[in-house]
Amino acid sequence: MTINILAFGIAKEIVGGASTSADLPSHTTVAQLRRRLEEQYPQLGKLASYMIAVNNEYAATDSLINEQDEVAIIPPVSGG
Amino acid sequence: MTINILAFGIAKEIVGGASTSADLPSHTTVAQLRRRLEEQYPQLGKLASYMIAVNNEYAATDSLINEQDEVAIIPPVSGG
Amino acid sequence: MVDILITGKPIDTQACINMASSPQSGGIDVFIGTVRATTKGKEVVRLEFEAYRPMAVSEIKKITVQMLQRWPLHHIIIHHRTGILKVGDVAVVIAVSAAHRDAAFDACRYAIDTLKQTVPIWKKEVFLDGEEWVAAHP
Amino acid sequence: MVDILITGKPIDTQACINMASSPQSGGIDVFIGTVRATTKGKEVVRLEFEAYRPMAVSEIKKITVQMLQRWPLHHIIIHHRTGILKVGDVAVVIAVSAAHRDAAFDACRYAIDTLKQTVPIWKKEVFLDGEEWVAAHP
Repeated sequence: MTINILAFGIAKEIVGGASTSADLPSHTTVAQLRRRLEEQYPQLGKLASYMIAVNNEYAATDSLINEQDEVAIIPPVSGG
Repeated sequence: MTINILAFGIAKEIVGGASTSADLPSHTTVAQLRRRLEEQYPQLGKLASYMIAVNNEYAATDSLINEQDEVAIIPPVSGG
Repeated sequence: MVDILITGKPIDTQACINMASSPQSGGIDVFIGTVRATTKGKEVVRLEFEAYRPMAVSEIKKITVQMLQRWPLHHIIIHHRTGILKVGDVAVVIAVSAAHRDAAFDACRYAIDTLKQTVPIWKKEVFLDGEEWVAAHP
Repeated sequence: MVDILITGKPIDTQACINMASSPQSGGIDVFIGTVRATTKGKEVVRLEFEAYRPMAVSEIKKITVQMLQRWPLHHIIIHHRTGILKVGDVAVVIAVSAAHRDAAFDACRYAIDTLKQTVPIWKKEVFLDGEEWVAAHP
């Protein structure tokens, strides 16, 4: 399946745009997605931390990602 | 000496006006003034508490009162 | 800047906030005390605030001196209303700015807590069936 | 009432306060986060705020639900600005009203502390000689 992944803040600069995409086997976990992203974008691994959001919720590393999910890279937040 | 004493809040109602006066011997302390006021206005003694201010400062009970001092009865404050 | 005002006119909250703002400040905490419609289950018709004005200003000034000693603050604005207030009217505004928000929050809270304990201002609650000077009796 | 807004336009602080006011409220605590002129000794030219808007609204809503569970509050207003801000501009306003001030103070502080930890909004500081996404790197 092909997953579209939104990127914000510094992640937008790292992936070179407001979104990127990844071809993933079905039943991919968040942990697997993170590994894939860090292979493709080594700078992601150098952030203080980052989270993956699935459908507007912070996702646990063992969550499964489905093809229709809205997936986003959430670098360290700094609002307020 | 005759001392003019300002009254505020409920003290104004107790003394029947914005000020009252007391004839006191010189070298009167705040404690002596309080006793004199409570004799004259027994309702003062029934307040939750009250303070005497001398020249815009809360006065200790052993402070001396002088003829030119600005003296005031300060019932429990409730601003804010 | 420290700005203290005891006034018979309505308090301009936005003006207090503007006075507290500065390019060095990252956070402003503002406390706004308003007249509640009910107190101890009784409906409030109006409040009457009375101040011993020179001493009230002097006591508020003492609070601001303590605040500046205790926290790294930029500006402190304390405006208190006197006279007859209706439900919803603003009785007091305290605006405190600092580079970081913790100092602003702590100092603002200290200001209102201390003001209520030490500043010679009195509040009479007027109900439909009577009136009462707040805190006067045990 | 709970009112949450993420907006590219200037925040109207007084409107937030008015929304937080109610006849039942005795205290409103307002936190105003503004853009500081310097950070870590460097002069700030401007800030750029970016939000993942639907998730940011959803995370702020969670904060307000927690606040209402934890404190007896009347109204919670949280407005956050996005886009390019200059020094002194208002980035966030949080206004919380309650019958008594302790709840308003505690809840307002909880709101800004939690917002800074969980809400997907990002701030880029632009200096004379470079720029930096805040908190991005260790």
